[in-house]
Formats: sequence, structure tokens, C-alpha cells
Amino acid sequence: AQELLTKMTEKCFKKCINKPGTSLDSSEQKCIAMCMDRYMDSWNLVSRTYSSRIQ
Amino acid sequence: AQELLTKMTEKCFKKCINKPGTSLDSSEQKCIAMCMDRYMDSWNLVSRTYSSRIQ
Amino acid sequence: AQELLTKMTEKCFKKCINKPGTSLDSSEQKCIAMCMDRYMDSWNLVSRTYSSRIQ
Amino acid sequence: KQKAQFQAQIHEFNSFCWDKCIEKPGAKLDSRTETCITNCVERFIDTSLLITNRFAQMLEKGGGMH
Amino acid sequence: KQKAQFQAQIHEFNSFCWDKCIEKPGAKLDSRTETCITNCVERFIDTSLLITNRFAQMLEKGGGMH
Amino acid sequence: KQKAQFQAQIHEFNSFCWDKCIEKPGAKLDSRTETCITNCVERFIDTSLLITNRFAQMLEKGGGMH
Repeated sequence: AQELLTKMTEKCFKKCINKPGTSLDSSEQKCIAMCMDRYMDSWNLVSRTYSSRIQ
Repeated sequence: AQELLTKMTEKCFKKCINKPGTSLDSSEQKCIAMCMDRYMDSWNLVSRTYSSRIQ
Repeated sequence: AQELLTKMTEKCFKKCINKPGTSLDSSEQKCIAMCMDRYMDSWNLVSRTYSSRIQ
Repeated sequence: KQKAQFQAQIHEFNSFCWDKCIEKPGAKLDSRTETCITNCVERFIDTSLLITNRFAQMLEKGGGMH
Repeated sequence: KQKAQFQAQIHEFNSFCWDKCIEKPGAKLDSRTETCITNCVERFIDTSLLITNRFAQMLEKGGGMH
Repeated sequence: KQKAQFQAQIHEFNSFCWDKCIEKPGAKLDSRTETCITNCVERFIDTSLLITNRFAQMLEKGGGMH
């Protein structure tokens, strides 16, 4: 899962943190949690799509 | 040639497929074929340039 | 230091060479030297920040 | 080993199609985004096959890289 | 080996935060740029921890990847 | 092994200079694009040499990374 965690950190930082401040504020934290859920949704969808294609 | 095929796929998808649809239409296919030819032209040119430089 | 040299070359080419010409002109050379110094300043700052965080 | 390769492919597709299809992550994947991701993966595979086959033909004809 | 991993992390952070914080390299790192880099590294680590902890919780609850 | 390294360099240069020089792939590489690619590769090598030499000088003087 290391690769997944690394990619999510990079992608969600880019989407959620525009100007890095002195701490993660609550809206940034919410955005990161949501982004993480969507990234995993997308991962599952990609996995299903690819699986059905190569069968 | 694996590295070349991987890079061409990524670069030519980016150049030729703006909104991915339900199939590759004929203009997208033509664009990909042309992009692939140019990518290989460029590869050959880079190879010649680099070779003559390091000799 | 290979990784550092590779990254600096890429980052500083992007910052300093807008349209590659028939040689590196003196303003491009100055820009690259300055960019290289700032990249190492930044590397040192990142290193200190990360070190103090994981202690 | 094959499973590792499969997973590596999914990471690559997901990273690529995320950048293509996700503007701002929302409360769920809406159907438009789902369609975009599915089509992106399918067309990426099509593109890869097209390029691989065409490249194989070129090699047979002895053309291509010099 | 641990030292190599530490160095690899610094290369990754520096590359990422350079793109985020440096517009045009100047005669020195001004204080605004320094603050941007420091905050960028700190928030990147925070983001990584937040995601890793939340992911661990999901795994415990048996959710997540299917 | 040396040949693999040479090929890896070409892949890297080609990927980098493609993004720099190719807007929209056309029916052939026109002379302007060819010049752009050649200059891009040459200047990339110059930049790399400049940085490597300057770095070596810094190390000799004992400066640089702390």
C-alpha cells in the first residue's frame, strides 16, 4: 500500500493545499479526507475496469 | 523498446485525446499514428545529436 | 550527489532557458548559477526542517 | 510477480486518469467523473495496443528506429 | 540504508516544494520563500501522517480497497 | 551496460525536449521543430556540464551542502 499512500499524499496536497500555512486548518483536513476517499473510489473503479478488460 | 512504447502511449494520449469517449474515433487514431511517427523522428534526432556530442 | 545534479539540471533548465538557442548566452549562464545556489539553499533548508521534525 | 505488475499498472492508470478527470474532489464520484475515468482507462489501453501493434508492424517491415 | 532513505525523502520534498514556492530564483532565498518552503515541508508531512493514520483506521474497520 | 545508460539518456532527453518543442504533432518534423529539438538537447548537456563543474569546484573549496 506504500505506493498508494505516497500517490495520495502528493495528489491530495496538490488539490487541497494552495498556500501551505503554519498548520493544516480544518477545511484543508476535510478536503484531504474527501480527496483520499475519492482517490480510493477511483482506484477501485480503475481496478474493475482494467480487470474486466484483460479477462 | 518497452520504455519507448510506454512513453509514446503517454505522450500521444495527452496530445491526441482531449476528452476520452466510448471508443477511439478515426481522427484520434490518425493523430496517434502521426504522433507516434513524430515521436520516433524526434528520438532518432535526439540520438544523433547526443551521439555526435559525446564523440 | 548524482540525484541532486540531475534534479538541478532539469529544474534550472526549466527556469532559465525559455527558448534553447545555439549556445548558452551569458544571462542564461548567470541564471543557471543563481538557480543552482538557490536549489542548494532550499535543499539545506528542507533537510533542516525534516531533521528537526523527525527527531 | 504478475500481481505486482497488475497493481503497478493500476497505480499508473489511476494517477494519469485522476489528473485528467478530477477537477476538485467532491462528496462522491459523480456519474460524469465515473464515465470519464472508465473511458480514460479504456482509451489508454486502446492507445497502448494501437501503438504496440503499429510498432511491431514497423519492425517487421524493417523500418522505425535507425 | 536508512540514510539513503532519508536523503531520498529530502530530494522528493525539495523537488515538490521548489515547484510550489519558487517563481524565479533570485540573489538569495528571501524570507517569504523560506517560510513557504518550511511550511510546505511541514504540511506535506502532516498530510502524509493524516492519510496514513486514516488509512490504517479504514483497514482495521475492514473497509477501503475491494 | 553502457549502452543501456546511453539509451536511458536518450529517453530522458527526448521526453523533456518533446514537451518543450512539440505543440501539435504534424505530418513531419518541420525544420523549426528540428532546430528546437537539437538546440534543446545541446543546451541540456551544456547546463548539465555547467552545473556538474561548478558543483565540483564548490566541493573542492569545501562549500555547498551542510
